[in-house]
Amino acid sequence: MLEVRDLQTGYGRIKILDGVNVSVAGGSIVTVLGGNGTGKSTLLKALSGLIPVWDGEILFDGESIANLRPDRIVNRGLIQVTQGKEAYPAMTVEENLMVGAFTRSDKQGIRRDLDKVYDYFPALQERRRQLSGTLSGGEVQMLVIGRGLMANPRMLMLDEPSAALAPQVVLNIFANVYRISQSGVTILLVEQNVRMALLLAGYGYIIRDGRVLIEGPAEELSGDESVKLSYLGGTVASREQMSS
Amino acid sequence: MALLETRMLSKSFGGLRAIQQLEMDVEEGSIHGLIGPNGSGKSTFFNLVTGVYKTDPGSVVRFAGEDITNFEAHEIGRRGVARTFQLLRLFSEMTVLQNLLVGYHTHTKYAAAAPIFRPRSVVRADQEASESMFELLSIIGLAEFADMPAGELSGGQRRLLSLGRAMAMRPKLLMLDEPAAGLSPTNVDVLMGIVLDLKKRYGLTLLIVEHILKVVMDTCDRVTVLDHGQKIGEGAPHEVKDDHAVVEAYLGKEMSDEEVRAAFAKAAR
Amino acid sequence: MEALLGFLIFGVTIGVVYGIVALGISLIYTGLDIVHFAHGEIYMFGAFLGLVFAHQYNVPYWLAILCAMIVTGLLGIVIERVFYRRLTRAGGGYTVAGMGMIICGFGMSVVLQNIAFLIWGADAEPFPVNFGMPYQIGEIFLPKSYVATAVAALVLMGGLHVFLKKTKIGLAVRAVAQNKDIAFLMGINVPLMISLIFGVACAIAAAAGVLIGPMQSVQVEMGYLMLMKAFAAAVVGGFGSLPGAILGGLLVGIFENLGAAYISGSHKDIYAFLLLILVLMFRPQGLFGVEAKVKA
Amino acid sequence: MKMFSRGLVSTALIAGVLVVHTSAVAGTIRIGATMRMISENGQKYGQMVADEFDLINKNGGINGNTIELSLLNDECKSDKGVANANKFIHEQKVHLIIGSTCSSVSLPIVDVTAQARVPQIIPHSTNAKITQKGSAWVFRVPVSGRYYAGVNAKYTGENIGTKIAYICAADAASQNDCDAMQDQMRRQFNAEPAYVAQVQEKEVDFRTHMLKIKSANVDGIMIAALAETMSRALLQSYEAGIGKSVRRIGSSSASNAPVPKIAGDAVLGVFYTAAYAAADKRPIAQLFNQMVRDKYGIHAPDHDFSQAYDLVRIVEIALHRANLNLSDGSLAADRTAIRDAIASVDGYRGLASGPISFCAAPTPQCRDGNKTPVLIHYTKGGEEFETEVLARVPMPINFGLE
Repeated sequence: MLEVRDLQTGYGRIKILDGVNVSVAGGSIVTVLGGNGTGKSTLLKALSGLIPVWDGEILFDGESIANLRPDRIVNRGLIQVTQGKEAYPAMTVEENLMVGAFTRSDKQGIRRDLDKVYDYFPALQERRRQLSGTLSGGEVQMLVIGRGLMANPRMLMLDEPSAALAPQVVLNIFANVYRISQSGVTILLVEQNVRMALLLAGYGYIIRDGRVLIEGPAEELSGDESVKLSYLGGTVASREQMSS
Repeated sequence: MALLETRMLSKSFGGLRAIQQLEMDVEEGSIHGLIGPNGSGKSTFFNLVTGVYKTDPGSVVRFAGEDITNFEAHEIGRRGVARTFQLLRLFSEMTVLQNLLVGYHTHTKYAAAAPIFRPRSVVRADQEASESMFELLSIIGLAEFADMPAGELSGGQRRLLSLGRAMAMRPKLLMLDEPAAGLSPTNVDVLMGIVLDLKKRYGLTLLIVEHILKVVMDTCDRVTVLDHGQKIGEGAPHEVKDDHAVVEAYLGKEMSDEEVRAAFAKAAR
Repeated sequence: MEALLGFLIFGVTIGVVYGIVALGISLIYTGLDIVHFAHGEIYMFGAFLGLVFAHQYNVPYWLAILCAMIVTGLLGIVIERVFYRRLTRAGGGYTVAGMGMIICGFGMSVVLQNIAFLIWGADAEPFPVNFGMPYQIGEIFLPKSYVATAVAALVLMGGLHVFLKKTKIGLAVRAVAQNKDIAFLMGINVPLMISLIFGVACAIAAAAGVLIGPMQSVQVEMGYLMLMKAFAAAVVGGFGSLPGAILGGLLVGIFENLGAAYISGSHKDIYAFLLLILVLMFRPQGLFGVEAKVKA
Repeated sequence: MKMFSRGLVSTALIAGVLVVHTSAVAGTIRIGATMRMISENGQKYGQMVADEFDLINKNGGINGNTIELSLLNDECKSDKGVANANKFIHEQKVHLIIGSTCSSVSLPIVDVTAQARVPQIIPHSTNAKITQKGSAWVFRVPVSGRYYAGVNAKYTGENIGTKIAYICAADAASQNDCDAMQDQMRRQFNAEPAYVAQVQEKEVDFRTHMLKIKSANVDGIMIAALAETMSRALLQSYEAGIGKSVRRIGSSSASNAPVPKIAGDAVLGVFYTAAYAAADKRPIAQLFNQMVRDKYGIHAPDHDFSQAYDLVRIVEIALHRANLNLSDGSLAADRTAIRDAIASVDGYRGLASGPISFCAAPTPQCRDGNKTPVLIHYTKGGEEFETEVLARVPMPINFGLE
């Protein structure tokens, strides 16, 4: 569904990604792992059209979307869910969700998806009239995922949904991501939380210094000693791992 | 004896109560960890102690027995409190040595006009400064890069430099804001080794905010856990680790891979 | 007592006008991340255009306001597309590009003033509108033009509120104002929205110009003082906050009239800034502003 | 039609005072004029001055010599005016400086011309201090402010009352008018101001003041401000509910056309003193009005125009009389000759309401040429405004100099 070939990009004159290849099959969950500053978020920005692609190709459904304007990419059903801190704090929960549905005009469909989001995240329904700035970290993360769903995506790209959240909340959010994928939405998950991401995803990439270092099925990667050694980070669900 | 004490420390932003009546003692010569989920008030605590934010009425911050509540940041710095930043905030155009000297000169007392006239005392002070800065550079392993612009250092080296710059202020209390974030485990070990070395050599007291629990558990003598601006647990690392409230709010229950997978499957049904 | 009421009425009528200009400044600030120093001239252009419609084409006053709003709004969009967009692309805020933005605003102000001078000359033009006899409540005279100004300003604010809060485009505008990248990721055509924001801000400034025309006549240099007051209003209310802009305008208007009445009328314009300093001393983020550095 | 009427005016004015002088070698008389030419009126009356000198050249010049006029805009800013004067004196080596329109500009130029020993003749500045500096090189065609205030105060105190509120704008001319009026009210009627408001030069909102003035129950309001500011104040005085029974007194700029245009009906009954009234019934005045209306599209010329016109005529007379060499070496001598010639103009009768006379001594008595203010009030507002002359008041030569 998504093919990234030899992607090169960066900010200003500084090159961040130096030839990244990633492939995501329709209906699957794929994770991209790496520590801080390895280029994970840059990859998502390039895919969403927020920064220009210097070289290489991005194909979505076989068509090139490299250097398209972000709103055009959204219109094709490729939606990025930003990090939790990037909700609109001065808007209510429901207004945030409605921004997600901006490109749509099917009132009934929007209504139905709104109910669906509230079904995934009941906490949001309780707080639908609250300003999103008053939500807890976990709730805001749920909100931005819900906002992505409101765009009726065919593929969701999530940027570190576990960042800085308590393990209990991470579990809840990952479970919901699994549920979303089961409903037919393809998922690209960018994470630092290696253990949880590999438990959720079917296939994983590990990037470092702007290149893919290792890739493979999630089961294989979680068994890989070098992965365990070098790329831990983020909050940890298991204290065994923490002290290992 | 407690080097840093807070009593009834509170801070709100509009309606948001970032720190609520926090009472905390950092013992002199200890390594004190401060942990908690994001938004629990750790950074606010740092900013209150270092004078970046003004506290709410009723709060008291004491350093080495002196009430320093709401002192200006530079006065607090002069008394011996230094910190590092999550975002390093180095002067990237300056050389490594110059970065350290900036920290050092905030500590020295001679008048601003003096460097222009350069009396002998100043020249001597400058020599001393360079010498002690080189000593510091060699401890943090950056001596060979002294004349390189800070912007050209690698990520790990920059973090070391930010540590060195804080040390250049000759602090009694060094506050580290997520020193290990984004470092590989090997580099974390190197960094913490240097921190412990510095502590021993200069008789530091350390206050560390860190997300990577291993760091906290391995190095700290005492840990305070914050949640929503309140202290929910405090004690030796192993005590905190088993504290029920801390587990609920922050650490989470232990789960095996199978249990996690089962939780996913249950959600999808 | 009657006098006090009179001062309050004056304060409110001028205050609502400060408020709607401040509203535009705030809107541009939130939407484009620039402090628009040429907004006083936009307001002046609006006033002249209103005069042209009302007196050259004999359009009824209310319609003249609307026409001036539309034309000025379009003018604003052209300015934004042709000049400001190139600069915002380079980044704003406290960068060199941000400085460039500010200078560009000043430059635009000079350019617009000179264009207006070439078209309409330096003389003040009267903007007579016959509203009929003033209302009289006891000893207080309340000219209908004041009531009209207040009503029009309220309608504008209400309209803007409904537009921003109840319409889909309004939601998109707010999204763009709060975070452009995310708005883009939600499929919103951000450049279009920015043009719209700028156009709307210019249109309401034009309305303010036409509303104040009958009170103060219309002149090429009228923008400067209004800009200063509107800035004061925007900052008092909390820069970037829309309800704050309105409230700030009212406060500035009332405060300066009461100051002129009970302290000294000689240097009325300093009261706006006195208020500004007072507010900033006790509430640096302005009355409705959000504290900039909320990070727990 | 245009040419005819203009020619007629010129002839009417020059007749009787023309003194033929045998000229030396044909040369160029250089004149520099710096004036406020920012408003529409200002530009037009600058144009008129240029046109009038052109016409003199076309009619044969001055004793065979041609006048070369250099006309600069000082925007009523003293720094620009002084720069213009220095340019005239040192670069262009002019024989005579005309200017400026604004007292604040004329005043510093007086020092410049006194030092450089260049004659300066002022078309429109009323500040009494201009001629009190004691410069032997300065002449004033308009009526000095010291006379205006006296006439205004006399009329006000005798016909309206002594309880007067003042709104004084911060520009120099208005400040001056305001102070002088208050001073005269004290001297003549022992009356203190009932209310004084200092406002900014371009104040737009006077309503608070008006409300306070209203509650002070005054007999009259003096509004001393530049034309546009004054018009707004007039309008807002009615908005605040101050009735017609309270008379509005204008400062010198009340004569400027924007006042009735902007203020509309609010200008009715406003009275002021000036050097010239368009309502003047004399044939000269009627012809002049006609000429300005036809040629410059000004509905009724104010005294800016009349004084500029009188100035050109006086300069013409003086230049005819002066014995000019006009060679490179004679610049200083020619300047002195022109000064002495202007000082010898006595009993000139033109558009001004009374005769204009100068004399040699460097005193206000000698150099404030026109001593006859005219008291005028508006009888109709708008673009097609109308005025009526209330009185012509010749003043004693020493008035206001104690």
